[in-house]
Amino acid sequence: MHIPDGYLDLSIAGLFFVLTLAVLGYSIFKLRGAKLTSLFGVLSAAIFAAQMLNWPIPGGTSAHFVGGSLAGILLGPYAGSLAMAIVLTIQTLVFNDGGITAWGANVWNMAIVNVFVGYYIYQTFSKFSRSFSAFLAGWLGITIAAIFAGLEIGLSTSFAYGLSITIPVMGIWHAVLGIIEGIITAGVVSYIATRRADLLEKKEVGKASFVLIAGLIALSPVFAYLAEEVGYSEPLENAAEMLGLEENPIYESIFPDYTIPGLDPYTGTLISGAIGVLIVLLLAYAVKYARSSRKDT
Amino acid sequence: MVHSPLISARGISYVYPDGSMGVQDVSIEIFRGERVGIVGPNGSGKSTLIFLLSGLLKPTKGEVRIFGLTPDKKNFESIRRKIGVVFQNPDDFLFNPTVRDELLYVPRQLEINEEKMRQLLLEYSEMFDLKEILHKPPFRLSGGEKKKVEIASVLIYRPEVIFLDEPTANVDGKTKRMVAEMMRKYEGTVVITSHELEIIKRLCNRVVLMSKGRIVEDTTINTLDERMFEEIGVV
Amino acid sequence: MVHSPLISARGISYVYPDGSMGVQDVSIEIFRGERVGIVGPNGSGKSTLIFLLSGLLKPTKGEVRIFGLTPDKKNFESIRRKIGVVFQNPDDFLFNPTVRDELLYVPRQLEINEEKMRQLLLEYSEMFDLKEILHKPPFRLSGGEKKKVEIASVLIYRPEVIFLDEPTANVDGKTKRMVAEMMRKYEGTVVITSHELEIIKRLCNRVVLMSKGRIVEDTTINTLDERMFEEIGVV
Amino acid sequence: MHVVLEKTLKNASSYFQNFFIHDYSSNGAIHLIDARIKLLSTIVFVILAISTFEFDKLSFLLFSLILISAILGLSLKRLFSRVWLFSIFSFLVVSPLLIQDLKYPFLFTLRVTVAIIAVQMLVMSTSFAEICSALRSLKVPEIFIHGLWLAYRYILVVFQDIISILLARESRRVAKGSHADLWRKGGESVGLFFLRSIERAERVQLAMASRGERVIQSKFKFGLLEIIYITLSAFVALWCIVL
Ligand SMILES: Nc1ncnc2c1ncn2[C@@H]1O[C@H](COP(=O)(O)OP(=O)(O)OP(=O)(O)O)[C@@H](O)[C@H]1O
Ligand SMILES: Nc1ncnc2c1ncn2[C@@H]1O[C@H](COP(=O)(O)OP(=O)(O)OP(=O)(O)O)[C@@H](O)[C@H]1O
Ligand SMILES: [Mg+2]
Ligand SMILES: [Mg+2]
Repeated sequence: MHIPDGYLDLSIAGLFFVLTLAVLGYSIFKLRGAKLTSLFGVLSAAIFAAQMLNWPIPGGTSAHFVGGSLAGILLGPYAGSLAMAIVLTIQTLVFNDGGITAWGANVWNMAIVNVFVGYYIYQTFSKFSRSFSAFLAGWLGITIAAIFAGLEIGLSTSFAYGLSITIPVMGIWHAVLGIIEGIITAGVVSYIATRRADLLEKKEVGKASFVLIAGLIALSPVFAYLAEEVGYSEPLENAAEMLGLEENPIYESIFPDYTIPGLDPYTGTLISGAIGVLIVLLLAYAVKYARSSRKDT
Repeated sequence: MVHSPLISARGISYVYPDGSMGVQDVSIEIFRGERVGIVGPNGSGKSTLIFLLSGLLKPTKGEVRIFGLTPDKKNFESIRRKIGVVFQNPDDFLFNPTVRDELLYVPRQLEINEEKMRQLLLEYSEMFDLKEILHKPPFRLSGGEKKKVEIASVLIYRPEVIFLDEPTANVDGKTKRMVAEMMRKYEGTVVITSHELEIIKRLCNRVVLMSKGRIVEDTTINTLDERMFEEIGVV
Repeated sequence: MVHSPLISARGISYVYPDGSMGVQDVSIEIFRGERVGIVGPNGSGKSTLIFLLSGLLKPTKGEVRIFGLTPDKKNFESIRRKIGVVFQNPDDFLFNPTVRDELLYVPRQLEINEEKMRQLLLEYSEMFDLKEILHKPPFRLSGGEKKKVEIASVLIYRPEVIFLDEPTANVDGKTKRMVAEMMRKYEGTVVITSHELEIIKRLCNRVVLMSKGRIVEDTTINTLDERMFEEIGVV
Repeated sequence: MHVVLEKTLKNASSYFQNFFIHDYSSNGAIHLIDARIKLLSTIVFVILAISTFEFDKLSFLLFSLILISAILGLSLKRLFSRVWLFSIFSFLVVSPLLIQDLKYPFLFTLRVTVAIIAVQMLVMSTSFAEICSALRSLKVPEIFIHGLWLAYRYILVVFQDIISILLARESRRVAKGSHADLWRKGGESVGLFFLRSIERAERVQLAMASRGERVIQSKFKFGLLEIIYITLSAFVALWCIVL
C-alpha cells in the first residue's frame, strides 16, 4: 500500500505531510531522552524484510505485510510509529518504494494510523486473550490503514478513479490479506510472550495524548476533503501565471520579431523544448568537467 | 598510586537473562603493561569475563572499576576510547556497510584529519592484507577475513587496553604470526583468550585459568602447572 | 566401477552474486575412504569449495557430480542424507529452538524410532559434554559450545561423507582431541579444512593446497613439501 | 511447497543484498555532488513531475533527467531496469480508463515514470550514510537519524541471517516433509528467527558501544561542482514552468 509519486494531488500530499510531521514530532517529543534499543533496530529491519515481498493489486497500489500493529505492540505507539516511519523512509530513499511527495501520506497510513489503531486494539482486548487481541490488532490495523490510503488516492483528481472505487478496492483486499497480517502478528507476539516477556511490558500513553491523536486521525479525511476543495490541481500553471508568462509563451519571448508564417504554437513549444534540452546538455557537461575540480577520495 | 590496578573486579558474578551462569564470584586485578592470558574449556566464562572487565556488560553482582572509575553514562566515552575489545564472533562485531567504514569507524569519531586517516587506512589494510576487500560489506567475507577486519579495526585506534577474544580462531598462519608480533610490540595492556596454548605462552606473562565460571588459577607463566590444564580439559 | 570417484568436479568456478571470485577453474576427485585436508590462506576459497563439492552451492561454471549424479531436485534428499557438512560458522548452521532439536533434526526426519533416538541423544550429548545445555537455544551458547553442537548434530546421523570446515576453531583441547579421535575411527570419507596443520597432519592422507581460488597442490601427506606452505602464508 | 517457498525467500534475499549495496561505489560526477543538493533537487524534480499533466513539460523533464544521468555517469541500463516494472504497473492500474480518455493513462504513467527516475538518480548515486547526514543538516531530529542508521545496519545483518539459515536447513533436509509440517514449523520459525535476531542485535549493540555510537557526519561539500549542478536544476525547473 505504498503510494508512489504522482498518484496524489499536491494539496493532499502536502496536507498529510503536515499532519504526519505533527504527530511524528509529538512522538519524538514524547521519546526525548530515551535510547533506541536493539529491539527497535531489529524490528525495523524485520518489518523492512517482510515488506519487501509485495505484490500489485489492481485498482489500487500493492499489498504486503505491513507490521504497524506489531511495532505498536512491541515498542509502544510512539517508538512504534517512529520505527515504521524509519522503515518507510528507508524504502523511499533506497528503493523508491513509496514516493517522496507521498511520504507524508504513507507514513500517516502505515506508521501512524496503523500503529496507534493496532496498539489500542491490543491494549483494549489483551485482558481477554493475548493472541486474539494481537490478531485483531494486526487485521484491523492494516485494513483501516488501507482505507485511508484508498481515501487519499480517491480524493486526488490526478488519480482518475473516485472514492467509490479506491476505498472498496483497498479496504476489501486488505481486509482479506489482513487475516495473514493478523496471524503473523499473533504468532510473533505470543512467541515473544513465552520467551522474553520483558519485551511486552505495557507502554503507558496519557489520556490527553490519546484523545488528541485519535481526534487527528478521525478528522484527517475531512481535512483532506477540504484541502482538495481549495487546492488547485495544476500548480505549475499558477506558478507560470505568477511569473506573468502564461499569456506570453516562451517561444514568442525568445523570438519576438521572428515570426515565420505557419509557425504554430505546437512547433513553437517543440523548438523551445529543444533549446531547453540543449542548454541542459551543456550544463550537464559543465558539471561533468567541474568534477575534476574535486579530488577523489 | 603507582600500583593501583587499571582494571579491578571484586566478587563479580554475571547471570544471563535466561538464568544461565556466566561467571561466578570472580575477583581479579589487571595492572598497566600486563599481558594476561585467560584460558579454560568451552563455556567456562572467558568471553563473559571479557565483557565484564571491559565495562560492556554490567555484573549482576559485585563491581568492576576501570581506571579507578565505575563505568557509567558520564565517563562512558572516555573509557571506550581507551579500551578496545575484539569479540570472539566477528559477526557480532562488524556492522558497517563496508570494510573501509569498519576500519575508519573509530578514527572518524575521533576527528582525525583526512590525511592521517588515509595513511592509517593504507597502513592497516596493507598489514592485514585487506586492500582488495576494502569495498566489500564485511558480512560477505570468508571466516578468517572477517576476523582480520575485526582485529584491524580495533588495533587501528591504538587503545590503551586491548581485549582479544580468540584472535587466532579461523585465521591463517601468516596472520597469526603477524598478530602475535604486533601484540608483542604493543606497549599497552593486553588480555587474550585462546584455545591455542602456543599463543598464550608466546605472548603472556600471566595466565588465568577458568573453569565453570570461576577463576581456579592465576599465576605467572613461569610457575604454571600444566597438569591442571589437562585435568580441566584445556589441552 | 570400483575406482569411480564419490565426488568429482571438473573445471568448476564459483562467482558470488556480488561478483567476488569464490573458486576458479578447480578440478578434483574424491574417492571412498579418503581423508582429504584442504589448506590455504584466508579467503583462498576453501569454504566455497566445500559448499560446491557437497552440492549446496551450484557452480557458476563447470559441473560437480556426487555419487555419479548431478545434484538436482529429485536426488536432493538422498544426497543430503549421505553427505554431512559442518559449516565454518556455527551461527550460520544452527537454527532450531533448542540444542536437543538441533541434534535430533535429521534423525527425526529419518523417522528413527523413539527408543533409538533417545539413545543417540544420550550418547552424543555425553560425548560432547552437552547434557547441561540441551534445553538452551543454540544462539545463547558460548562460541565453542556452538561449534560442538554443530559437529555433534552432523556426526549423529553418520553420513557417508563428512565435510568439516574448521572443526577445531574456538573449541577447547579436550574436544579437539575427541573430534580427532572420532574422525580417525570414522569409516566414511572425510574432507577437512583447518588452519591448524597439526590436525591435518594427524588425520589426513591427502592434502590439497589452495591459493586465490585455485588448487595449487594436491598430494599425499608423505610427499608434502612444507616450504610451499610458508610461501603462500598457510603457516 | 516449502521448497518453493524457501527458494523464493532465498532468491528474494540475495537479490535484495545486491540491490542494497547499490552502485555508489562507481565514481561518476553525480556521485561526488553533495547529498543535500541532490536531495533537494530530487524533490524539486518530483514536484515538477507530479504537478502537471502537460505532455510538453513531462517530456522535457524526462529528456533532461535522462541526459543528466547519462552524462554524469549513471548507467542508463541500470536506471531503466529499476524503473520499467513500476511504470508498467502504473499503466495497468489506470488502463481501464482508456475507454473514457485516451490520453490520461499515458500522461499519468509518464509523470509517475519521471518521478521515479528523479528519485533513482538520487538513490543510485548516494550512499545511505550521506543521505543520513544530508537529512541531519536539513534539521531532521537526531533520534530519527539515529534510528535510520540503526535500522539500515540491522537490515544487512537480518538478511544475511535469513540466507544462512536457509542454506543450513537445506544442508540437513534429508526427507521431503509434509505441508502440515511446514505450517506447524513455520510459525515457530518466524518467532525463533525474531528472537534470535533480537539477541544477536543485543550483542551487536555491545560492539557499537565498545566503539562509540555517534553517527558519522560527512563533510559539507560546496564547490564549483555543486554550483553548476544547482544552476542546472534551477534551469530545468524554470524552463519547465515557462514551457
Ligand atoms: N547469550 C547468552 N545467553 C545465555 N547464556 C549464555 C550466553 N552466552 C553464554 N552463555 C553461557 O554462559 C557460560 C559462559 O559462556 P562464555 O561465552 O563466557 O564461555 P567461554 O569461556 O567464552 O567459552 P568458549 O571457549 O566456548 O568461547 C556458558 O555456559 C554459556 O552457555
Ligand atoms: N557471501 C559472500 N559474498 C561474496 N563474496 C564472498 C562470500 N563469501 C566469501 N566470499 C569471497 O570468496 C573468497 C573465498 O572465500 P572462502 O570463504 O571460500 O575462503 P576460505 O578459504 O574459506 O577462507 P577462510 O580461511 O578465511 O575461511 C574470498 O575472497 C571471500 O571474500
Ligand atoms: Mg568465548
Ligand atoms: Mg572458510
